Order: sequence, then structure tokens, then C-alpha cells
Amino acid sequence: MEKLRGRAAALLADGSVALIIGYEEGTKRPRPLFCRNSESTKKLIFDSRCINNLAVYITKKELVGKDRIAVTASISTLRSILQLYVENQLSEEKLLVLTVDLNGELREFVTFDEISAYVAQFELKRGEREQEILSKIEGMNREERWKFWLGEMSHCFKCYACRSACPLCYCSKCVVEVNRPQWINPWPAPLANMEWHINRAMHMVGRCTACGACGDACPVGIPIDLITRKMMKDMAPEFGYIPGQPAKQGNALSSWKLDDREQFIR
Amino acid sequence: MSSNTVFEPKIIAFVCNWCTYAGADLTGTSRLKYATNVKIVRFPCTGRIDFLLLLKSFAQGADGVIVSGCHPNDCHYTSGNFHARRRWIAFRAILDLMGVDIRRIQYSWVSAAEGSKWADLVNNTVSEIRALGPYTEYQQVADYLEKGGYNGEA
Amino acid sequence: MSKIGVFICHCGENISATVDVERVSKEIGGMEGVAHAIDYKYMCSDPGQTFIKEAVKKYDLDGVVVGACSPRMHEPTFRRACAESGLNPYLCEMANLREHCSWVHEKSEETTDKAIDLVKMLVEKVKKNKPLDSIKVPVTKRALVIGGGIAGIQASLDIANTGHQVILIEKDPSIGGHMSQLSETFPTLDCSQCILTPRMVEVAQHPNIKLYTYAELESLEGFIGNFTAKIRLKAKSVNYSTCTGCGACIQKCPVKKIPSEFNAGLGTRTAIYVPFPQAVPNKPVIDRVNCNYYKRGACKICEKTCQVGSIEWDKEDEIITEQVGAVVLATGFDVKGADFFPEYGYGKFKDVLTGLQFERLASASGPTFGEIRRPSDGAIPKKIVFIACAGSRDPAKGIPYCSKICCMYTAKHAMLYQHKVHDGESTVFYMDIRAGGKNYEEFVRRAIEEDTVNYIRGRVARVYEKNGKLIVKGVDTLLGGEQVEIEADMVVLATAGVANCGSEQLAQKLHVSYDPYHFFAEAHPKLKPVETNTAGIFLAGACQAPKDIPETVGMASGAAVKVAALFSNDQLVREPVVAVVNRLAPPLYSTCVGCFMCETACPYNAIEHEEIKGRDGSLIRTIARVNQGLCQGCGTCVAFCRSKSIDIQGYTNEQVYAEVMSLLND
Amino acid sequence: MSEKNIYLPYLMTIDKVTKEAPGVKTYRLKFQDEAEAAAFDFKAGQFGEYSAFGEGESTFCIASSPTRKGYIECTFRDTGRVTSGLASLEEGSTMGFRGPYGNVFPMDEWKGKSLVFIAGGIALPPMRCVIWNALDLRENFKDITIVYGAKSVNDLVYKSELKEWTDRPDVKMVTTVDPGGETADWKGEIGFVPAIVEKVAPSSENTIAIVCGPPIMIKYTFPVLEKLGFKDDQIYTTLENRMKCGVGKCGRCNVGKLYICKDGPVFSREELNLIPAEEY
Amino acid sequence: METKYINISGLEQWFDAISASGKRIYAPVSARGQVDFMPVKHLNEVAKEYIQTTQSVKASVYPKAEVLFSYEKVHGKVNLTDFDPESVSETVLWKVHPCDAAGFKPLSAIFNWDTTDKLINAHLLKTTVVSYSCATADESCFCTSVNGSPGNVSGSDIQLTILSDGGAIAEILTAKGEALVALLPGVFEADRGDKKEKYLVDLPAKFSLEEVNAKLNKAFNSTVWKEQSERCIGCGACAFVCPTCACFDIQEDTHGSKGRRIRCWDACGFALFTMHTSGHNPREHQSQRWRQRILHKFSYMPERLSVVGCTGCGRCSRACPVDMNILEHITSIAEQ
Repeated sequence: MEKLRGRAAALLADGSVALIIGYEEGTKRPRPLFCRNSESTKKLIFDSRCINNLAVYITKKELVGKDRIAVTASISTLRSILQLYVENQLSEEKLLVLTVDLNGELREFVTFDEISAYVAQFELKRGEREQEILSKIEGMNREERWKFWLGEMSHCFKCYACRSACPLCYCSKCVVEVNRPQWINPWPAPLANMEWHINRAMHMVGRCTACGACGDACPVGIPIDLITRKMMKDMAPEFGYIPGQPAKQGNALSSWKLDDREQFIR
Repeated sequence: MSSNTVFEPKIIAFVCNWCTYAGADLTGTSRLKYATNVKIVRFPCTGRIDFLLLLKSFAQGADGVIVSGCHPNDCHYTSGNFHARRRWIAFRAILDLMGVDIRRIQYSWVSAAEGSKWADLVNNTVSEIRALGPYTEYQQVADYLEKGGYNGEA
Repeated sequence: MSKIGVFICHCGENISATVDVERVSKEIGGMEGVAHAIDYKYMCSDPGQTFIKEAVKKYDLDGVVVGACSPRMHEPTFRRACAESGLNPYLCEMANLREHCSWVHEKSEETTDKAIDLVKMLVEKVKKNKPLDSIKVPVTKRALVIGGGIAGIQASLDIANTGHQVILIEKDPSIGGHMSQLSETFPTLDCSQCILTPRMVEVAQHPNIKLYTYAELESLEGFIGNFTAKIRLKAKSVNYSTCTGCGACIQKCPVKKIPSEFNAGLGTRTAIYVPFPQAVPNKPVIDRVNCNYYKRGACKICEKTCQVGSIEWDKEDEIITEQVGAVVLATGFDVKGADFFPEYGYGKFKDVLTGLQFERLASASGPTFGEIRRPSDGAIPKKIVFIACAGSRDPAKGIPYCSKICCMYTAKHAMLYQHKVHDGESTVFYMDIRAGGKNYEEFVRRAIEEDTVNYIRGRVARVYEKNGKLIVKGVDTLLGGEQVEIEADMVVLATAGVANCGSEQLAQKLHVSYDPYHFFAEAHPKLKPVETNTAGIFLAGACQAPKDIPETVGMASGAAVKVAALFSNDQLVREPVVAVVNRLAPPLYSTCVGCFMCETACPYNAIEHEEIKGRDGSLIRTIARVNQGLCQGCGTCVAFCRSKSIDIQGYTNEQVYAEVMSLLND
Repeated sequence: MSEKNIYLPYLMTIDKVTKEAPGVKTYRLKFQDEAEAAAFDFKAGQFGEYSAFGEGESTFCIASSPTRKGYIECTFRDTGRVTSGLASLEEGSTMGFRGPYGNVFPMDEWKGKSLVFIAGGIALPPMRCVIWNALDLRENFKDITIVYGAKSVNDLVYKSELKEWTDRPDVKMVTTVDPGGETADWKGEIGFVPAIVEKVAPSSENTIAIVCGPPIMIKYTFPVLEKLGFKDDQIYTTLENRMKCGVGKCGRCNVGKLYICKDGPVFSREELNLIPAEEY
Repeated sequence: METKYINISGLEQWFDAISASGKRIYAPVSARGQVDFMPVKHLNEVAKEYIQTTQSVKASVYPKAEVLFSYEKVHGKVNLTDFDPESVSETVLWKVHPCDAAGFKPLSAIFNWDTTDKLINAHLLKTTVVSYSCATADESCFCTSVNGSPGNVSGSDIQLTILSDGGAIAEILTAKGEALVALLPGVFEADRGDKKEKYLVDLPAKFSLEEVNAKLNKAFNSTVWKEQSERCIGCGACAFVCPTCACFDIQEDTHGSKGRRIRCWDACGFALFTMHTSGHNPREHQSQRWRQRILHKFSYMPERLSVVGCTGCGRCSRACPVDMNILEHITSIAEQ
């Protein structure tokens, strides 16, 4: 921790970066912290309780400005950073990535290739809650699944916390705000909510890095992260990509294979 | 609709201009007959067909949907149908996870030369959807607002 | 702004027989935004079009929907009519009431209801249409002709003679194609080579034609007027700039037993070879598969023989890039050969031949110098049986179509045989005789009547060998299905003409479509027989379907004229059905966030990066931009774009959405 | 009588459609219900919510003068879902209207003064209401000057009225287009509105300036007026924030403690100084 | 205004009587790992051990999405169908916390400060609020700092204070409350003189509203907004769980010639909330939107509507994915 704070303070002091996005203690659990001077780096912490995906801030222009910034990144955040890089949202010159590895050592990444190599050592983990709900859903028949999700969707009030917390939802105008035509009904109602979440899942196919930020953010406890995670679980082997290790030549839906499955096509 | 008449499903077909639309033209020039339930919307390519259109179709009262384009390798634009195929694989998986009745979406490859295949596709799809009945499960919730909804009342 | 005019066509009775067209026009007339709706017997006729033109002016229409036949048929017609009356042509849409409604449904209320729905759908679409301007792109006035058979030769010469550059590529070492293999040609029996070789020489010497033999198309990128062709020049292993074509190397080559392609396997050739004496260019290539040096690392006799040192052992395939504005596909056809007719014993019995092999036997330049001799023992066959429709018109063989040339060349073969073997006896098994062509029927008659060829109408079930004779077993359907058995010395199969192997891959490289038999597909079976669906790529000859020489030459000239017409413009006007990335006033600029997944999805590399810069020149954002020349309008990017920042003109999100909604709301 | 639903629009018939400029149209609207028509009244500066049934509502000012009874007019540009829905309507079509909303220009206080109208682009409609109101009560005012500019000649709206005003001896009409926007036969000024105002230099004595236009135009016009001696209480403008309800509830047009829809849209510069400039 | 006592079984009987009367009852229910207001039929369905429901009870009178009116186009004419107040059912909100009940006043003020809002008034008219005073609180609660208290009766028709025997002090506060009691008056006994205060949680005030107000009046251009809002990700969770947030959008639901105009929740924290068609956005930055949220509740509303726009329920702090803690932020402003 002290190493992290020290390094952060030094980076700010010598002007290598203008801002360090990290974590501090919050009222319930650690929360994002924005250090613009050495003094504030004393509040920096980094441990397993730090679950906010900080990659969400890196694409916010008004926050990061034009200067180089640093971010303390969890594995999830690292994966998101890689995906953002592939989607042309980040540049190596403007970003320094810090993390603390399993041995408690401070690691610094200057290039995305370094991040990619580092991330490759880690497997995607699945939480107990996730597994529990997933097996519950997998045990249902179609009608039951429909009822289950419709029930969940009836709680959604379209606060878009899922969208706001997701590092990959960086569009300046989301499809739900497009009204010519009005693709997705903007009011909260079960079907309109269902449309939104199906749409979100489609947009995440091959992009989602399973950080779980959307599910964590949902104030009404809808396990929305399961939709994208389940898709990832099923689609990654099918389309031949490695979750969290994006390929530069496009993502699952902007590429194809000659022998993609098509037995459902008559 | 009185109770003793047969349920006539509303089905929309999203087809590409070069293969299936032309195939359906051939069905016409060959004077093959099929059910009137299906109405064709023309797209340049299956790659152009937005999954949201399929969702909106059901929300607005469609009982079934046909999506059809060129056979693999035959796409006028080389790879639009391959992109589409991927999109449908993912879309079907999501719909199925959410419990949407994916039997109501019939995907097909119908080439410009397959006039009779188009007629068969339409007739089969109509009878299959007719057997499934109206998609009220989906359409009912489209009007949910009227009930002055509140938490948990789906 | 909706004042839509709706025009319902009866199409004679094609539509009105099953659709109550009056009800359609009446109900549509009551639709919101419809200012005028009528029905008329022939909308596409002159008076019909005049109705539209007058209504556009009278009612100040801002959109037109014609309910008639398929838009694939008459959309250009009606759009032109609108344009002539001052309405932007892209404000005109067609509802397909014939192919998609009246022809596929019985007369009923439902059929009329569907017709109304279809028209409504297009009315709702046209309300969202925007005036579009055609796209203008420059034209590179050079043509690429693929295939050096008579089709490619004719097309090349015709284009070259209009003053434009032509690049002709041929995969074999010589141009000439199948026509150079033929003996005499029907119905005049003039010598094929005699009429072809002057053309071949002309190609080689034409200042506007650049000939690449032993070359194949590697890739084709770009779009009409602006193609970039990558051509693979296969290593010939002979330096053509120094080779004199003396032929000494061929004489000395120790590998002599390679079946000659030119002689359809009936003769042999060497490993370093010129396919035939009249080849153009008349210089050898080394067949590396069979050459001793390439196989075993030793020999090099040819090198020693060559006085000018033209052998290049280490020469590799070379890829060259050529810019062209149009492409003519003239890759020809192939005939079905071995293994396709086990019941006829082809490949098993030496004296069962294909038609093409018989051509070589009959040809003065062939392996027997024009004498009809059995491959098995060199004897002159006294009895010969020709089997027409060997494979063709046989759905069980997967070739339901007629190969078109077989009836004629079979008659020719029988006739040639009779001329050469005066005491010979020839029999033709046929299904029907198709002799539709100038002097064709007379030709067949002559074979039957003057040359006493025995024509038996019926299928041959089997050919087998018995005591050194070939027994042809069939039925004579004219004699009430009587079993016929003929002892023959030779059997000639008029095998089906099929697409060249590799045509499928070539089609994919070129982005042209092909039919179920892998022949390239024309854009319209009647009105656009030489165009493909890919603008700027044209078809000539038997790569589109089997055809005879005059038809091939005619089509090649047709394609040449299309190319010349294209080249007569400095600019090309294209349909504006292309994708567009939205642009907004600052500070938004666009809703595109520059993820460039569209770039990876686009099959045409049409997505470019556009840098948005502030007044001070600093980079604000990078967004996607569509190169309108490269975009072909497939719309894959549109369905892919998460923020809906890219849309395709003519099929915009608003348009297709309105169509779908109109079908579901009532 | 039960409580009135403030979101329920009046049904109006489009009586007349005028194409003003590319994408810009003026609709003359008449009440379908005579009782509603009789009870309706408004003052210069007020606005309303216009419905295209099937698309939604959009906010524009009432562009006609309250002195012209029996109808209201609105002018809008086809830019979004609602305006394009409205634009697709024809004479005789039904649309909805809620209003009048907002405060008014204090025409009564201006009696006996000179008026200078300064407008740019599509911002002439709110001004047109005041101009006609003043012209219809011409005797109440001294000099009337109008400076109006648009990007190009084609973009000028109310072309026939511009001519009418030009031809009137009791109005000083100055039209201008941005450099490059002129046509060969253009007889008006060429230049941006603030520069033209400076050139025309209306006297600030006993004069009210009413400014309406895009934010950038207002920003550069205020200093010019200041230079000409206009005090803050002599300058008026009307704001066009994004609105949905029009009745001070939905929260969109809340600027500082004010609701533009209730406390505005008309503000004197004096009042504007009291609200945070960055938020409108 | 009358205070009575009701014992534990009386409470159950009374609840059953309300249920039997056909009124809808919404009460906190524990499900899916959360406690939220849901329709209930029996008292035993009502959640017991919890501090606060995730969402406020606001949606019962101000639905997430509601039809303002509907219309049908017939031959170029339009027929309107007004919102019908009769379509609103009689509703009892049960076990509402005082901070939630207190939200009805600011909510009503927003909707009725100038012109009146027919829809919300129809809901309010048909709604009877039975609140429970608070015996527990957590670190996010601060009602006492914003003119409220664990036993505050503002907005309640009846307030129950649960006693150690399971019975309750019933303060019958309004005519609507009386009518509800009248459904089964027999179970109500005379006030036993229990001291309500004894059963309320002790929650000292964290800041002075006056002080905050005074500071905010001068804070518009302060850097505090930017500092506090840096981690805000701009979602609407805080607004949507809030008992007083009322920003809304008006939308159109079209099915061919028929359609409905819908009012649905919106939030001033959304980036596009104030965006003009031209692209100009008066509240372009998150810091401006955060300032709007705080000033609206703690400055503009008190000034314009004479009511504080915050009831101290703490829901926004609990719901925030990035721990934007309103109490922490307001306290820090007060201390500046």
C-alpha cells in the first residue's frame, strides 16, 4: 500500500501524470478516488474490497482532460482497459496503469501488450451467487424463464446505473436515447425494460469482460450481469474468443467464421 | 375474431434483396401459391437486419417472424449473411435465456433460384406459428402500463 | 411533408384477377398523407407513366408509391418517370403486388387485404424517404478480361478496338480455350482453328491489349470504375523475353508421357511444353508437377539445350497489381468427364470417349491427325454410338438443365465420322433434338438424311464390354419402348457442359453471385444477360451457361459494348444507396464514438477514420466516415452500430421501422 | 367540474401552411372547439407545447400577434422526431396545442418608447409576435427598427413580411446575411448581426432593444448595445431552454431557482444577471 | 386527531378488514434480497427486520410511467381520452416510514405549486398512509437534520408506534385515517398513555438546515461541486429511489392510429436531460448536474415552494454504486 501511495505521489509530483484514479475508504466499502496532488495520495488504498471498475472513468473526457493519467486497476479493470483499447478509446501515451499483484508487488504497465500478457495469467472467476442463479435459470423451462425475467424486469426503473457503471457503455448517445425511430421504449415497464436489457446484452456480446459492475450497480438488485456473463460463457467457445483478451481484428459480432453454427437456419 | 375461426398469425418476413426477395419473385413468376399471412420487408442484405426490428415486431403484435437471405458464400455483399448468422446465434441465445419463444423466429436461406423453397418456407412457418397460437405472452405485457404497475406486478 | 400519390397497376389482369385493385386504391386513398390514389390497367405503359407525371405536378406530390410488379422489374422505370416530372426519383417506391401477392395467392378478401397492407407499408416508408442525389465516381478506362477463350478474345478485341486498354489474363499457357480444341464447327463445318488462330494472333499483337498467360486473378478490390486487381503470374520457368520459341527444349525433354490437356488426354506432351503448335504465345512453360528437376532435383536437359539461356529454375509466382474500371468474366465451361458415367463405362473402357475427345480424334491437328481411330487398338471403328444428354437433363445426375450444344455437336460428330469412315455405321441415342439456331435444323436433317446417321430416340441404360465389343443397351421410345442393343466399336458421350472448376471461388473473389450449378449469375435473365449483380463486372460466354460459339461471340461483343459504354463517361453515376455516418453541429459533431467496429465488419473497406479538429487545429475526436465510392450499401455496419450513428440511404432506420410498424398496426 | 388535466392539449386544425425556408414552416392553427377558442387569450412572448400525435410534443413560441384574433401561428424547423412529425402534417390536419405558457413582453410599459428588434436565424418567430403587436398598435411607439440576419438568403424566414416591413415608411428594416450567404441580386447587408447593429447604431434614448437569436449572437450583441448606451433594463430577450411540461414541474428548464417556462421565457438583461449564465 | 391503542391481534384483524374492504395495500415485503413496497393481503407478509426499503413509496402516487391521456386518429380528426381519476384504486400504504410519508408534501408541492396536477392529486386523494414510527436507523439516516424525526407524522393519516408487547400506539391524524379505523373500530382501544418517544430511535441531527441553506446561497460557483461529483457516474439511481425527486419526461407510445402520451421518471443527473436539440447543453458537466440536485433540494425548493426537498431517508446514499453519500456531502458543505 505504501509503495502504491509513494509511487502515486511521485508520479504526480514529477508531472508524469496529472491525475491518478484509485480507491479510498468509503462509507460502506472502498470507493473511487481522484488524486490530483501528492497530498491526496495518502488516502489511496488497493485491496480485494475495491470492486468499482475504474475503467469507466478513463473515457470521460471532462474528467481526464488531455493530460496523461494513471489508474490503479483490478484484474477486471485491466480487462476493460484492453477492450477499450481495441475499440479505439484509449491510447498508450495517455495512460499509465498500476496494479498490485498477488504477491503484493506494485506493477506498472506502459503498453497494452504488457497488460494483455499479465491478464492472461488470470482465469475468469465465477461467484457463488452467480452460479446459484445461473443454475436456477438453467433448470427452468422457457415459460418459467420468461416469468422469472419479467418479474425481475418489473423492478427496473431505468436509472441506467448498469449503463453508467459499465466501462464499455461509453456512447455519447445511447440507443435508448435515439428517438428516430424510438427503438426502445424509454419508460420503465417490464417489456420496455426487457427490450433495454436484451439490447444491452446484444451490444455486449464479445465485448463484456465480466467485471460485474452492472450487476453491482443495480440498485434494485436485478442480476443483469448474468445475462452478459452467460452469453460470454456460451458464445466465447462458439465464436472462438477468449473473454477479457480482445482481438484487434474486431469482436465477436463484427467478425465471422465460415463454419459458424447454422443448424437453426432452415 | 369469433371463436370458431382459425387463428391467422401475423408474420413479417425480413429478407435480403438479392436472394430471398428475388426468390420470392420467382415464386410469383412460377405461380406457386402460399398463405397470405406473411408480408415481406425488403432489405439490401441480411447483414442490414437489426435485431431490434425483430423485438419491435413482437412488441407490436407479430406472432412470428421470418428472416431470410442468401446461402453462405452467395451473399451479394460477400459476407453480410455471415455477419447476420453470427448476430442471430447470439440473439437467439439471449432471447432463449430471457425466455422469449424463439420458435417464433424462423431463419432461412432462400436463394434467387429457390422459388418453391420460399413457398414451402412460408406455408410451413404459417402452420407452425398457427399451431403455437398468438404470442399473447409477449403482447400482453406490452400494455402493462394500463394496470398502473408497481413493483413485482408483472 | 406528406402528399403521397399512389398508383395501383392492374398489370393487365395479372394483378386485378386476384386483387380487388379498386378497393386497394380506394382504401389507400383514405390513408393519412395520401393525396391521390388511382388504379390503371398498365402503369408502366406510356399513358400510365403520364398519369404519374401529371399527378406529381397537379397534386404537388412529395412521394410516389406504385403498386405493381416487383421493384426488381420496374423500379427504374417509375423512378425515371418521377424524375422527369421533377420529383426526386428516390421519393418513389414500389409495392410488389404481383410477384408477392396476386401471383402467389388465390382471389380472396385476404389477398386484397394483403395488397393493401403492402401498399400501406410502402406509403409509410416513402413518408420517411429523403431526396437523394446520385453519387459520381471517376472511371479508370481499362478493362480486365478473365479467360482467353473465344469469349475473352472477342471481348478483348472489341474493347481494344474502341481505343481502350485491355488486360487479358489466361490461366493456361496459351489463349484459345476450348474452341482451339475443336475440329470443325457446326453448322458450316469450317475449321475451328482456321477461324480462331488469326484472332489469337491479333490479340497478341494488338497495341491496346496486354496479355498475361499462365496467370490467375488473385483478388479484386474496389468498385465499378475503380477496381484494383491483383494478378498472380504463375512461374513459367522460362524467360519469355529471351525465349525464341525454337522448341528445341521440348524435343529434348525426357518426360514425354504426360497426358495432353489439349488433346483431352488422348495424346501426350512433355514437361516443358507448348500446349499446341498454334499456341499464343508460342513459347513453352515448365509443368513443375511433372518436371524431373522439380520432382527429383536433377535433369536440367532443357537448360542445356537452350541456346539463349531462357530457363529460370528459381522463378517464383509474381503478383502484379493493375487498376481497371471494368471486368469481363469469360472463364468458359468444362465438360463432365471421368467417374461421372460408371454405367457407360467411361474411364473403364478406353473406347468410350467424351465429345471433346472425339473432337480431338477428328481434328487434323489431333493425336491421330484427323483419322478416327480407337484409343485402345488404333483400329478404325466400324460401328459407333453417340449418346446425347450424357448427364444433361438428368436431375438424378444433378444436372437438370440442357447443355444446349450437344445435339448439334453430336450431329456434327456423326457426320464427320460418316465423312471419314465411309462404310461406318453411326447411331445417335437422343432424348429430343434441339436444333434451334440458324441453319441448325437443316444441319441435323442432313446428318440423318444425307449421311444416314441412325437416330434412336431413347435413353441408354448401360454400356458394357463383351467379346471386345461395346454393347450399348437402351430403349427406343418411338418403337414403344422396345429394347435396343447395339454392338459398337466406339461410344461417344455428349457429356454435360458444366461450370469451370473453381468458378465458385472466383465468384467469391469478385463478389458476383452464381447459380446452383456454379455458373455465374446474370443480373437479369432477360434484360441484363451480360451484367452481373456487381456493377462493373460483366459476363461473356459459357461461364454464364453452356452456349455455342456464335452465341458466345455475340455475348462477348455485348459485354464489350457494356464496357465501352461505361468507359464513354469520365464519371460514373451510382445509386446513392450507401451508408452515411451522422454529422451534427458542434459541440456534438456526431453521435459516433469511434469504436470502429464497423470498420472490421465492412466487407468493402469502406470505413475511413475522420479526424474532427477544433479551430486551433487540435484533434477533438476521431469518428467513422464512409467512402461512398467503396460502399456497396449492404448495411451490415448499420445493424452493427450500437449508437445508431450510421445509417444507409434508401433503407434508413426510420424507413424500415415505419414499414414494420405499418404492417403491425391496424 | 372536475380538475383540468394540464397535459391534455387543445385540438387545433392547421388552417394554413407557409414554407418559409428549407425545413422551416409556419402553421396557422385554429381551435376545433369554439368555446375553447373564445376563452383563449395570450400575450406577446408566450409559448406553447405543440403536439404531433404519434410523435410527441415540442416547445415553440406563439409567432403570431395577440392583436390578430381567431388563430395562432407557430414557426418551426424540422430537426427532430416531433418537428418532423409536425412537418409531415398538411392543411386540414389536426395537431395539439397546450398554452399559453410563460411570461410576456411588457408592451404596456414600453408605450411611448422606440423599439429595436434584433434577431438572428430561426429566432425571428418569437420576435415576429412582438413586431406585429407593436405595428398593429403603431401609434403607441416611436421609432421601430428591425435588424434581422440569417446564414444565407435562403435561410431568411417570413420573406414576404420582411418585404412588407421594408416597404413600410414607419419601420426601419435592416436585413443581413452572413458573408458568403448572399445571392447575386441580394440588396441587403452582408455581415454578422452584432456588426450590423453597430453599423446601424440605433439611439438608446428612450429605447427598448429586444434581442433574440442563437447564444453566440446574443453574446456578441449585448456588448454592442452596451456601447450604444443601452442599460440592462432596456434590453430584453427570450430564452429557449429545453422543456417538456411547460408548467414548471418536469425540471428541465430549471435554471438557478427559476423555471424558464414559468418565470420566463422573457427576461430583461437586468433579470438575466441574477441567474447563472452558464445554465441557460 | 386522536390517539388509541391497538393490540397485536387487533392489528392483524384490522389489517384483514382493510384487505377485505377491497382497497389495495402496499407494504414492505422482503424478496429477492431486498425490501420493497409490494401488494400484500396479510399482515404476516409484511417485512419486519430492515432499516429501509430500497425504493421510496413515491411510485404509489407518482408511477414510474403513467398515461397522461390517450388518443385515436380517425380520418384526420383526433379523439382524446382524458386521464380518468376514477381509474385509480383506493390504496393503503402500510408501514411507511416517517421520512417516506414526509415526502408527500414536497412531492405535492412540486406538482401543485402553480397549476395543479390532476394525476398525482387523484392518487393522493385515494391513498391512505399508515406509517410506522422508527425504532431503528442506520448511518445513512438523517431525518432529524432536515426537519423530520423518527416519529414525524407529516404525510401520515395514521401513525403506529409499535410497543414492546407487539401492540401499537395509533395516532389517527386525518379524516382518511379515521375512515380506515372505521373499517374495524372495535379493535382500537383507548390510549394507554404509552410514551411514544420511548420507542423511537435516537438520531441526533448531523447538520443545521439553516446553516446549509446559508452556505448554499453563496455556493453556486464553489469548487465543491466538482470535487464532490468527480466519482459520480451520472446514473439516476439516487433520483429514482428518492421520495421527493420528481423530474419527469413526456413520451409517446404509438400503435398506428392509436397512441398514449406517457409521463415517466427522469433524472436531472442524466447528461442528456437538459440537452437542446442544437446540441447546446446548459448542464454539460456532471458537476453542474450534481449542483442542481443539491441546490434544488436544499435551496431552490425551500425558497420557491417553502419545503425542503429532502426527508433524510438516506436511500440515495445506499443506492449509489459509487458511494455518493448525501449526508457526508451536505455535512461537508455545512462545515465549510
